[in-house]
Amino acid sequence: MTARTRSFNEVLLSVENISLSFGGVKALSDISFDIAKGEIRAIIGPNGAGKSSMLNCINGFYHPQEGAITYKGVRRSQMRPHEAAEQGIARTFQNIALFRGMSTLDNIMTGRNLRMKTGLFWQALHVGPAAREEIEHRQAVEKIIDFLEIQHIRKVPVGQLPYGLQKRVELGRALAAQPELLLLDEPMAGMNIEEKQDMCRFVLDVNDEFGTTICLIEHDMGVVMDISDRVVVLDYGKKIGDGVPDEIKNNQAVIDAYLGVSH
Amino acid sequence: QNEQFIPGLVYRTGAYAPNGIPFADGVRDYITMLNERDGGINGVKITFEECETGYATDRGVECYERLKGKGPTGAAYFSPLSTGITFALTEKAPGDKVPLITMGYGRSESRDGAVFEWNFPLLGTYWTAANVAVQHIAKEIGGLDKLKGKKIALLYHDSPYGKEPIAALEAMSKKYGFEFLPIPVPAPGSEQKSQWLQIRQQRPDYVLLWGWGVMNSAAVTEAGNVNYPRDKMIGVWWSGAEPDVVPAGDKGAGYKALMLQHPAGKSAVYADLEKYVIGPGKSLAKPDEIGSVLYNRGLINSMLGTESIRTAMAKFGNKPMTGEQVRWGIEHLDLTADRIKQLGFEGMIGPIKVSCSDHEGTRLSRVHQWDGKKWNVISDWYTADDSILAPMVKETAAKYATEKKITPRDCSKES
Amino acid sequence: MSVTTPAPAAAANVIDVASIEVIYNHVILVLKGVSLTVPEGSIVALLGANGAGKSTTLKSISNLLLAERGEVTKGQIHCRGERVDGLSPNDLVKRGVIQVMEGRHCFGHLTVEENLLTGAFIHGGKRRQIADDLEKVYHYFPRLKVRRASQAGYTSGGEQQMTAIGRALMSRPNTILLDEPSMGLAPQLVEEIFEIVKNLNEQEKVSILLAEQNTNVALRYAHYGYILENGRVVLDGDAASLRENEDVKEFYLGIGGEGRRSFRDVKHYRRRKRWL
Amino acid sequence: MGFFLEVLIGGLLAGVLYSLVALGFVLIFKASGVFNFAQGAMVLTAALALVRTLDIAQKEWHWPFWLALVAGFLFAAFVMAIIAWASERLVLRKLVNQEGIILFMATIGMTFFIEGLAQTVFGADVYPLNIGLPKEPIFILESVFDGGILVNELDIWAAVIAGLLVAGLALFFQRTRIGRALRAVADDHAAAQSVGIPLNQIWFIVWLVAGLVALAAGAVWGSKLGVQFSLTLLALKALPVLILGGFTSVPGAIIGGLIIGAGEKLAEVFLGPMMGGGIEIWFAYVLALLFLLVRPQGLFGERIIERV
Amino acid sequence: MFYREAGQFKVSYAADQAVFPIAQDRIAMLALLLIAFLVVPFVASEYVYRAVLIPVVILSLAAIGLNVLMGYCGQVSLGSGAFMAVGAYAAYNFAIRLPFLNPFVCILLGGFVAAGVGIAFGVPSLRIKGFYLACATLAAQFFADWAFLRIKWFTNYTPSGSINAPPLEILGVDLSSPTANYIVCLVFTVVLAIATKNIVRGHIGRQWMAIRDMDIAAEIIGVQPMYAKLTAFAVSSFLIGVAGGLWAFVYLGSWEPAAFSIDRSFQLMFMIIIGGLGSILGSVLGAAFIVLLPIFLNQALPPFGALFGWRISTATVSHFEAMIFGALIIFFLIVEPHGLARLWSVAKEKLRLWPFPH
Ligand SMILES: Nc1ncnc2c1ncn2[C@@H]1O[C@H](COP(=O)(O)OP(=O)(O)OP(=O)(O)O)[C@@H](O)[C@H]1O
Ligand SMILES: Nc1ncnc2c1ncn2[C@@H]1O[C@H](COP(=O)(O)OP(=O)(O)OP(=O)(O)O)[C@@H](O)[C@H]1O
Ligand SMILES: CC(C)C[C@H](N)C(=O)O
Ligand SMILES: [Mg+2]
Ligand SMILES: [Mg+2]
Repeated sequence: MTARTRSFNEVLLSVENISLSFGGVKALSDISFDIAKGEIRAIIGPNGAGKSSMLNCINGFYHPQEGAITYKGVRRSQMRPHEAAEQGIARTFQNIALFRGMSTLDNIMTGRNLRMKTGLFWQALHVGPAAREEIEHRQAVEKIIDFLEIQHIRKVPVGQLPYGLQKRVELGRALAAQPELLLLDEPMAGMNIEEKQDMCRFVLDVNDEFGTTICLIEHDMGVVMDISDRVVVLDYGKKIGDGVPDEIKNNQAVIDAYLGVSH
Repeated sequence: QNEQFIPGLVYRTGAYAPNGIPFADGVRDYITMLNERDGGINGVKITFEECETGYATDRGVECYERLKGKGPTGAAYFSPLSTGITFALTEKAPGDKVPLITMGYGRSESRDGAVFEWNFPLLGTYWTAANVAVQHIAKEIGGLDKLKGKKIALLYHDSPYGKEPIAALEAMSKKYGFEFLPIPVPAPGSEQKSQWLQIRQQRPDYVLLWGWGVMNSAAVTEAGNVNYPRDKMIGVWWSGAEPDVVPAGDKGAGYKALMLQHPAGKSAVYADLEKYVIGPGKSLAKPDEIGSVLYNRGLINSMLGTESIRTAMAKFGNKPMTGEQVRWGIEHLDLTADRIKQLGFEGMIGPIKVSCSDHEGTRLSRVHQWDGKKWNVISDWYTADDSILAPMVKETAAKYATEKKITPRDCSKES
Repeated sequence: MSVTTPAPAAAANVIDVASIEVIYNHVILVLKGVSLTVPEGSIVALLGANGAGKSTTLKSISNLLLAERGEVTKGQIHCRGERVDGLSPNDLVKRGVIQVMEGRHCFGHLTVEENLLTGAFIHGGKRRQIADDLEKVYHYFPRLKVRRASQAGYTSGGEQQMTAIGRALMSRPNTILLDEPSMGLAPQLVEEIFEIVKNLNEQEKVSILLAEQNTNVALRYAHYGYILENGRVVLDGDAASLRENEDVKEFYLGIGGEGRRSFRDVKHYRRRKRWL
Repeated sequence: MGFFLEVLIGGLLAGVLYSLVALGFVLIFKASGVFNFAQGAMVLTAALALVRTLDIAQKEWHWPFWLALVAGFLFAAFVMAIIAWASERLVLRKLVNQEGIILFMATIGMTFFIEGLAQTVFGADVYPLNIGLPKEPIFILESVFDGGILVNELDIWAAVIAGLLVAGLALFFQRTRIGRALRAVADDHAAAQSVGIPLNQIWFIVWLVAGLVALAAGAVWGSKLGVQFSLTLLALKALPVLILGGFTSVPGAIIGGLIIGAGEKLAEVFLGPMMGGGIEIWFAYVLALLFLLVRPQGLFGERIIERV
Repeated sequence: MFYREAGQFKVSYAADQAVFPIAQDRIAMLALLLIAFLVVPFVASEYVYRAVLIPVVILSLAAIGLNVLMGYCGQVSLGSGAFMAVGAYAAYNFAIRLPFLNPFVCILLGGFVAAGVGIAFGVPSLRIKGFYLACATLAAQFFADWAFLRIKWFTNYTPSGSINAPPLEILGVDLSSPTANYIVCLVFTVVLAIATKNIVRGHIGRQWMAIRDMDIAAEIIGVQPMYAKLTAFAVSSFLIGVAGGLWAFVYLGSWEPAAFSIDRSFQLMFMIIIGGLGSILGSVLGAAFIVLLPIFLNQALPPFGALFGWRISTATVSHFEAMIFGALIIFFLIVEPHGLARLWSVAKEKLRLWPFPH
């Protein structure tokens, strides 16, 4: 159970002194950390610690009251979520946010939306550029479908899929965007070991093969400690730990606040 | 098949049903009576079918399309029972060769038979009505010259129907120097609070009411609510029946309306109606409908239609008439006082003679007043002033003709 | 499927499911003859991969299937010897059988506390009892007490999960159908939840049917387990024996021959073990 | 100035009358997430049942007015109970957990059915309704303004009734166990079932209460306009009130009614003549729309939860 | 037994993405079109054309338009009557102000005007959602009702406010016969339906559906809500506008604003919900159902009543019609909340499994 030690030097994204509160609730207070290009970064913490809120800040859905986020060297203030997507940030959601009425294939195709450019006119004719574009992207998507082993549910409306498969489709949708930074919010919740193993494999492969930087929230410590390069620990809005898995495992504050027992 | 088909466009449901039902029953009962008593017209049995339009133009068109080809010779004529539907059908009737009898409604300029070959606004148009109403006001205040400086409001159903009199009223306001104030009421007209607040502020000397269905009773009620004197209100003949005042309760007393010649009550024809239709339970009408204003009007509508067919048969033979033949029949309809008496309609309508150049046939009207219980006739006959109306008709009809590329018939050549 | 005549339901079993078949939307056959029993006072775990039909089984017991256009077309369900597959969900709750649905399903516009109080709906006006129960739930989940006045729709995933479980406890059930209680909960909370379950089971004699992916924990606390695959029960036995079963070890507990393997080291996709 | 006040007061009172109809919508929406299009038809049916019983009891059975009145209200309430029972049993129960739009459509189906049935049974005529509410116009402040300010006594009574209903219902929703359960049902049918809330009973109760509110609205509006078909169209007048106040807020229905009523009447009377008249209906909607742009959930509606 | 895709392998993504991937479906659809274009004209009577075929064809187009907005993009609209009116009145104004234009060109131009107006009225949808939006769209409906009644310029100052369509012709060929009317409408509807189908299965269609299913998530994965919603409003209003033009020019010939009243908006909404939200085929089925049902009831009830010796007046027929209509709506929703189109596909699914039940 040793984490591999890799070294990263280029910072892809850095979060500086972010504070976010909702009415009286302080979801995040003065959080700073960075994500290096190519690493797998985990965020852990007890329920309600502000992990999901952190991801929401990164991709522009929440606007922190204080602090700033620098992504690819650009400091940015307020931005709309779709702008984040345009800059190469894709994500999955804790409460599955698939498009329930659409098939698996269409859901994943939607992930490639940003890369599809033909206008209404060609779309209406569905010949020439529109058809070519559609086929081209379909090929890319089929690769992802193969990769995630979900061929058999290609045409099934996702609303009918069991929970675990929905999570997988969601990952597929995020991958389809070929993001530089992939944010995963509890991708393995509701899966059994076997499925988690598969999921880990996918995550690692994405990271290795495409060099995608990954930021991951997960409550299964086995998973987190095994596959992540560095871990941030949040506790009710505050950062209580940041480091490689081995450090975290033995950090007393983290054990008290979150792990309960040492893993 | 020796059958003459007559369609009936009716509305027995919806916001206009209170007025639509008695009319439809009258139409139907007269025809039933002819069938029961005479076996139809000159031995040709009449088949009759209703179609519900709900006073909606598109459903009216649908009904027209559905029924126009029915029966061995197609529909004899249509009575659209709505000015809006009349407008739509005016475009279609010439192609299908079906005449439209729009008794007391429809396009006012369609009285010009040279251009509107297929339209017959028998007994009166809204321009006629507007003119008569102004004449009556003048009489009440002591002469046409007294109209100057007076203010007359028109509270109208916001549809082709309600707009129809505006042109005539504008013309008269110019001529007589009264101020004309049109106030639209959106369909169906059950809510008129703001309109009546406006009336209360503007204080017109008279309010003309061009409403239909629930709009009429609502108007009378609201007038009561703002204390507008009911006897300064004059309704068109479609706003002067029992359903228009009864729901207003005692607030309706004093309200006046034009008559399409006929009053409420029972004329001689009721004897046969009782005997052949109502007695044997063949009527759909409720007891209190019988003899009411709109029921009578329905009877007259059917009477004029069937008499036209009879006229046509006199020329073309006793067999089912085609639309074209019926059209000829209407255009040559000539009911003398004697004939009307014979038909049992004495006191209901006066003589009427239709011709190519005059598809209206007569321009007479009276005024009646609701006393809280019943309608009482309170005026003599007025004849519409053709010196105002005729040029308007001519001009508007000519405009329509050029627009539609119609070459008007030469009426002097028609026999 | 051959229709097996159901054994007369033993009264000692709280829940008795006899070869049920479930169809969604009139065409999708999901359960193909599942039978299981939950003896009075026991904890029974329902294990299986995604899509095996665990949630469907629970929903057919609690009769929540109808709301998803699913239908039990064959088989019978008994609760304490009484046939229940025609009852409405609230009848079952009145009989003390309550389900905690998968995916939280909190009432988003209600506050956390109001959510909890809806759980006590069947207890009507017993104010004292409800106040006590509320305290108990807050005692189990202190985090909820902190967030009691926030709209549930805006609480975190884990907080919602706690709310959903707490809400069910408020009805004072004698049987709980728990669908993936550990999902989205922090590790120490997972342990706590199961401690609570154990507690309820031992002290208040509550019977529990539990669908769970976290096989490890589930088999530690359960007395008996069923493994479901593709709409059929493929293996059942008491928890201890299941824990020792080689296949279960490998595929559900992640312990290969040589102990727990790192997630990073699972190198290639393996053909899965399938019992069918 | 006098006239302005008169229009304003008239508008406010008219608005309260719309609230009475809007209230029925709010109840059902708040309690089950169903946008009940049939509310207008229920108003009509209640009024028809009331007026017919009243007429028959007085004219044919020669009962005294007050007895007939009681009988009329009882019978109308009974009819509303039947409608509530039937909608639960035959419609809602079968559509548990469906999307809002589907339920909405189903209530449109119910509208047709109820309208057809009511007119078959009670006829399509206009029936004047007199339940003893005073109808005479009164003029206030005659000393201050020339001609005084016209208000209608009936409107004032209606406003009182509406106010009482709103107060009662608002308390009911916020304070009671049933109220809480109703809001839970509106959020998530399946979850509500799972915690033992008896959807069937809840729906019956809510529809019954909405039916009784419809009866109140029908009695007032029927006294005003006479009982006839176009009462169903009141639904369309109530919608802007509803969206402005928020679908889920009982007090919102009243405030919305006041704003819409005053706004549309003032607009019609003062702007209307310049624009050719007839602007009040769209003005009401545009007014509501403007408010929505600022608060998308209406003035008092529950915040729309936007989360991922 | 015969409805199987066994043996039909797709070797390219293009084939897999075809509108009807199963050969039997393809053939059936082709046959249907052939019948519609080549057989119907020889068998239909004038009555059938006017009362059934032409309205069904035109309203199908309008329903498809509304379905784009409501079924695909999830924006509930009760203002479709208004957009039909805009299409109709715009076409009319093009026709009278630019008399050299062919009426059908005017209808298309009317569609574009409707699209523009649609975009304008679509802007609030960026902020307002669900039933709030639905009610807000009524603002468009009532405003249009009012504007076309009141602003004289739109009706070329006709005193009654009722206006007439120009005669229909193309290159001097008169198209006023019912058969020609029908064919023209059919061409419009089929061509636009195919175009719409193409759009909804492409990336723009997916953006719409994404917005419909979960707008926040859609935005986060990079769908621009403004673009998606406004294109949906534009396309939808265009289709509805063209349908409005056809309705006015071809079906009514002469009309007033009431022809596009709120009742029409509701009628269109019934069509797509009964037919199936998010389905082109459903729009057509829905339109056929809603148009045919009243006609059918109207014809069938009196003879049916006669069987039992009741005399059914038109009033009763109308009331019964309303009741049965309402009951059937509810019935179909209960059987299949997702509409006739879904019912149809479930039936096909069963057919595929036949003779096995599952
Ligand atoms: N939009 C919001 N409005 C109000 N409060 C919010 C909102 N979003 C989050 N919160 C609150 O902020 C806190 C942090 O929430 P967040 O969802 O980030 O937790 P989390 O770390 O993801 O927890 P979990 O592991 O349970 O998912 C919670 O207490 C939550 O209730
Ligand atoms: N509403 C539905 N309509 C159609 N099919 C459904 C529906 N709900 C579930 N299914 C199907 O039923 C099967 C079993 O689903 P179920 O949710 O019971 O699985 P599960 O064992 O709970 O899985 P998970 O661990 O992922 O929750 C799946 O194949 C799923 O696709
Ligand atoms: C019965 C009617 C013809 C009157 C009607 N209001 C009209 O349109 O003229
Ligand atoms: Mg979270
Ligand atoms: Mg499950």
